[in-house]
Amino acid sequence: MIALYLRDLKLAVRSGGGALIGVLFFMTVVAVIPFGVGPDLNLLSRIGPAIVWIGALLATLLGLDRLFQADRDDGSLDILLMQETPLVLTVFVKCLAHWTASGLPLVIASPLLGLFMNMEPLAIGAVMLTLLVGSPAITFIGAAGAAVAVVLPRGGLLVSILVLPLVVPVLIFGVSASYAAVEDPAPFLPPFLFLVAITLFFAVIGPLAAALALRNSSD
Amino acid sequence: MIALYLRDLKLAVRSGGGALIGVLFFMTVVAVIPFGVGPDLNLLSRIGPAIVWIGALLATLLGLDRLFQADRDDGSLDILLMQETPLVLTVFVKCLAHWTASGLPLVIASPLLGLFMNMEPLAIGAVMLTLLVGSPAITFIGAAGAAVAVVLPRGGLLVSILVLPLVVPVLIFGVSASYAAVEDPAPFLPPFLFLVAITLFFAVIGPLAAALALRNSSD
Amino acid sequence: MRLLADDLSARRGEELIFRGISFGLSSGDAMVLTGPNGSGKSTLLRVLAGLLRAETGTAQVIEAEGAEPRPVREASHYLGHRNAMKLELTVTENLAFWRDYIGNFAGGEGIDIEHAADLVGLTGITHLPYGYLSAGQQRRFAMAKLLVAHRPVWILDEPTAALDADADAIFARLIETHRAQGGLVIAATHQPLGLRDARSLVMTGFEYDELEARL
Amino acid sequence: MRLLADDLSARRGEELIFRGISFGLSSGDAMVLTGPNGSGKSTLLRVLAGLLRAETGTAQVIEAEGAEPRPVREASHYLGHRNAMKLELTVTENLAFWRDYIGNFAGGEGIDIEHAADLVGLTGITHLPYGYLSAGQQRRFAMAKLLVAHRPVWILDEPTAALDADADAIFARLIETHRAQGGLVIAATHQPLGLRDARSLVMTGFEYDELEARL
Amino acid sequence: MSDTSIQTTRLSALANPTRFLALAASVLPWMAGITAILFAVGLYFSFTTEGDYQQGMTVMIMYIHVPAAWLSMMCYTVMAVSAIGSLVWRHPLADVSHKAAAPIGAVFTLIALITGSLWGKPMWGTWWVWDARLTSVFVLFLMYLGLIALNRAMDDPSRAARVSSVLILVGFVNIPIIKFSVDWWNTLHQPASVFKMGGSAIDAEFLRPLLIMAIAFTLLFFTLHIMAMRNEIWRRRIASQRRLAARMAAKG
Amino acid sequence: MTMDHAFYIYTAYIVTFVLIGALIGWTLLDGHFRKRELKVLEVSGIRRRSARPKREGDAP
Ligand code: HEM
Ligand SMILES: Nc1ncnc2c1ncn2[C@@H]1O[C@H](COP(=O)(O)OP(=O)(O)OP(=O)(O)O)[C@@H](O)[C@H]1O
Ligand SMILES: Nc1ncnc2c1ncn2[C@@H]1O[C@H](COP(=O)(O)OP(=O)(O)OP(=O)(O)O)[C@@H](O)[C@H]1O
Ligand SMILES: [Mg+2]
Ligand SMILES: [Mg+2]
Repeated sequence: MIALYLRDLKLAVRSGGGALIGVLFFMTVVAVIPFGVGPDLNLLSRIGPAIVWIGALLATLLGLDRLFQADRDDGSLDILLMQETPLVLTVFVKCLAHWTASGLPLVIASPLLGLFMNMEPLAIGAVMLTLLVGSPAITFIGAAGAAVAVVLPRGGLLVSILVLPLVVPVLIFGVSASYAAVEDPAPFLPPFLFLVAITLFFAVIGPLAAALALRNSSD
Repeated sequence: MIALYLRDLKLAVRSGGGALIGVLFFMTVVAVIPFGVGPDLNLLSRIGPAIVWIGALLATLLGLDRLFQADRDDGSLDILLMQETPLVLTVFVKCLAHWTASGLPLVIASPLLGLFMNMEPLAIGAVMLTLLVGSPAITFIGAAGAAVAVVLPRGGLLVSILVLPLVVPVLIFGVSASYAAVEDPAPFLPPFLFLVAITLFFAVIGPLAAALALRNSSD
Repeated sequence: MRLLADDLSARRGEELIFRGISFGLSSGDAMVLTGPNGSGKSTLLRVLAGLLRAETGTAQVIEAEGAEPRPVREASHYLGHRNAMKLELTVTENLAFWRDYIGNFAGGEGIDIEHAADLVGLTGITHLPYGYLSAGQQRRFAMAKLLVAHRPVWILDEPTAALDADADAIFARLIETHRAQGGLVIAATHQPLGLRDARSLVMTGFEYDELEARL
Repeated sequence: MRLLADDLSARRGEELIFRGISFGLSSGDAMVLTGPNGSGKSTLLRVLAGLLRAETGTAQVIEAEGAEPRPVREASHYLGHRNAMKLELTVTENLAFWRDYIGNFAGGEGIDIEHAADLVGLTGITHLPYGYLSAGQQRRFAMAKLLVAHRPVWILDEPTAALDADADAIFARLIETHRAQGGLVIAATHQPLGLRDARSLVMTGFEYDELEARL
Repeated sequence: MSDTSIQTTRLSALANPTRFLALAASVLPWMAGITAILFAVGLYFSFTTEGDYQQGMTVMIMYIHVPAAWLSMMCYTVMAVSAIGSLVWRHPLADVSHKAAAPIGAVFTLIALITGSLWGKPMWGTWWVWDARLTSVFVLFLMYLGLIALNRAMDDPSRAARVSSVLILVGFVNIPIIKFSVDWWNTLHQPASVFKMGGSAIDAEFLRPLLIMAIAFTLLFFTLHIMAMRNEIWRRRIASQRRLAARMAAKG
Repeated sequence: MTMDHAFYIYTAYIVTFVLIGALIGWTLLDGHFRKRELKVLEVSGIRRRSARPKREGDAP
């Protein structure tokens, strides 16, 4: 399993450039919004957490659709499917590797973007924390979509469509927890704990669904 | 050439699901935004053009990296490279097909999304016009990146460094032209003409660079 | 160890490809599948490897007299048309990954990567990225993958495509060694593999007017 | 028509794979490349097809006495390890695309798609998506691609991998017909192709002590 | 013992596609007839019932909005059950069932969305707000479309069925969200009032046409669903017979 | 009670009518064409094995 994790990481670094394209896209998104909102710093800092979250969400989608497809194309998937180790576990490890390669860099880059958006330190911290906790959920849901996309030769967009509706709760709780950290009356903990719960939930459901789809789509 | 155009279109439709998918994707992205920034209609209409442009950028990027790679993997690229027809033309046609399949539907769907984002009719028109003019530029730049990605097995990094920074100006002029159409003091025409110029420039440079990269591919 | 296939049939798309195939193999046996293009050889191998669900029937291995039957896939190496190696990683990285990921099946040990490279006749180039090798070299290293992790059953789909005469001989030797150590081999092929007293199963393809779709 | 290769040499990565290969072929000739795995057969074919840049030397065709020499690639079909067909499109769509895109070379006509399917022995399944075919069926249709658009030079890299005996014979017949009509064939192979008086070029691989890196 | 075996044979008899076709042929005219009658009665009641003192005649929209909204969720539930059928028992009829239901569900959802906004304009003063109920219904609509697109993008029907089954099941989380969104998040939308602990909160005056329309919509759904399933079965038979014809021709 | 919001009500009913009408129409048409194709196949002698008339000499 560790072997699989390391291999996927190595592949992501060596061939995908995954991390960087994600971060760059993320930055592009965040850089463009101020053009829309205008130079109103107050407003910017208000919508900051939302924008950072949306950017992270969209950046994760890039490249997610190839999670299993690359393995299918060169025949590796066949062998992964044959093993005695539960397929769910294999999928889970692949998700972890993908998250490490493309989700984690976003989390690390987010404080920088928070500065761009003129957010307070507390808000930046909150966004980073919620992203750290919430972004794996996006990968896990995405894995289910990617498993479906294996049967489609170019599933890219379709995957995102199938995935995005499910991601909505993650976004809602992530953003509201970030706001709650800054605004006084609202407590931070409830939405944050909800976010944790969602991530744990999808950490189970996502790989399960992906494994089911993979088993059912091999040919 | 028409055969190539039709084939690429067919492939996009057959395997990705086609225009419907692009529009659906766009709609999901837009539907996700209000969850982040909240249902404030005023704010929505203000960031509307930026969101629509970002959605278009993302939709174009998803799948663009495979523009030549899919052809390389099944050996078609070899045959495309061997022909007497200038390679630049082939690349250009492939870009056009990609744009028709994934850019054009977005342009056509953008008014609908404008409505969702509570934008004024004038702003909607402006976004549609700028998208129509500007989105091909994204495809052309992306083509150069995709070609580099094919040539260098580890070109991932280079691609992201290459493509996104070049895309940023397109995005900025597109968005600012859309705003200029609505807000009074700023004139619409200068950024718009700039956008046209950028697109024309990349329509030449992008395929040229891509063809050059493909010819020098060494295996 | 015995491998029992019982009344296997399979569909591709909506069509039945073969029906009622049963056989039993025991340690040291080899079976060669032959038949014209499109007759269902690859399909049968994928059913055995658990990659396609059989329409009817089962395929199981029994490790020892009285042991619980297990699905064939858990005891097998599958070498299909594609090599299951990453072009971006070096040969060593690829092989090390499969060795660690697949692991050994009870009752055997995989061999060292360098040693396996020796055995397929390609010493000294394991540090190259897999994508830098010729078609035949790639295929040879895909064979080396069978050696680094032990699995008693080898399921091979046209293993010698792209191999030169030299490699054909090497390959036949590998199979014989594997059989001598109690392994089982099932291979689909169009060329003679040069195996001693292998059983053979000739696929003829289904009679088309017997086709019945599921609905 | 003549094909002239003059003093060809090529590198892969930093290493010289072969050096100083020259030959000339004229209408109706066939040349078979043989040699062990990794000896440079595919490399030579890719150099001829213009897909790899030659380190030194040129490869050209001369259509008629006194005509301007042209690069080989413009007069050639190249059939590599991969079939250059899209799994998502039907066989007809694939073939029609290549017919229209490649077009005919001066002095010949491609044949009808259905007719080509007949010739490779697979009538009646051209409406299926290419991805639904078995390995051998896919390879046969890749051969049909050579027929639907006319090119005088065929460059074939292990054309008969995955083909059954029946298809081998069909294929040999196709090549002979092509030669009889004045075509030229260059093929790399590990198996006998069954061609009448074909010339042969044995690649030996570069002597390792002759290897020179380019610094 | 003998009882259960009889039952299983009956169940499997129903699940046989050919029997299903025969059954459909005999049931469909009746269902269509009853549906038409119920619609006539329901429409009569809804046009003759007096308006609400608060909402005016706009309650009339309720008689189509609410049944359509219910049906949009029920259709998805039917699909989810069929999805389990295709994953667990791999039954071809289950495959056909959820494939055929998706477009119908999409239409009902679209009706709920449109009538809802047409009701929202006079009541809330806006066509659309991004609140939880409305957005989750919109998401449901997108999921229907996504499933339709997925089914169209794959041409091996049984594989397509199994893969979309997985997605249908994953997407099922949306249904409770739609149902309870009004309770979990405070929104503009009405909370459930027809089916509620301790009796309905709606006047019997409005309840009658609403319930009749709801039954009519439900019957309409099943009628259309059975018809669409029948069409789909025919479509697959035609496809396989065409393939067979081609192969026989190829063999000479 | 006045028909204060007649526009919205009628639009709602009309839209519903049109959408459901289209759905019904499409389903009926689809069935119609499928049935016709089945007929054509039947005429050309291609049937499901189960629907094929038993020939003499066929195993029971
Ligand atoms: C586009 C906007 C709308 C959508 C998507 C929508 C969606 C729904 C859904 C899904 C239900 C079924 C809920 C359940 O069974 O618990 C429902 C029920 C209902 N809706 Fe709407 N609705 C919309 C607008 C409106 C408006 C504007 C009104 C009236 C002011 C309204 C009044 C009702 C009522 C009274 C019910 C019945 C609640 C019950 O008794 O369970 N809706 N709607
Ligand atoms: N993409 C590449 N990059 C670098 N080196 C390569 C590449 N492809 C092949 N080589 C090297 O070039 C040499 C010749 O390879 P080539 O593919 O021409 O051999 P071949 O004669 O076709 O062998 P085979 O019979 O196995 O197909 C090999 O030693 C191989 O390692
Ligand atoms: N993915 C697929 N979907 C649908 N049908 C398929 C698929 N793959 C193969 N088939 C069909 O199944 C039949 C058997 O194919 P299979 O690959 O098992 O043949 P094979 O005996 O391995 O042939 P070959 O010698 O050419 O490799 C063929 O008629 C083919 O058209
Ligand atoms: Mg095969
Ligand atoms: Mg070679």
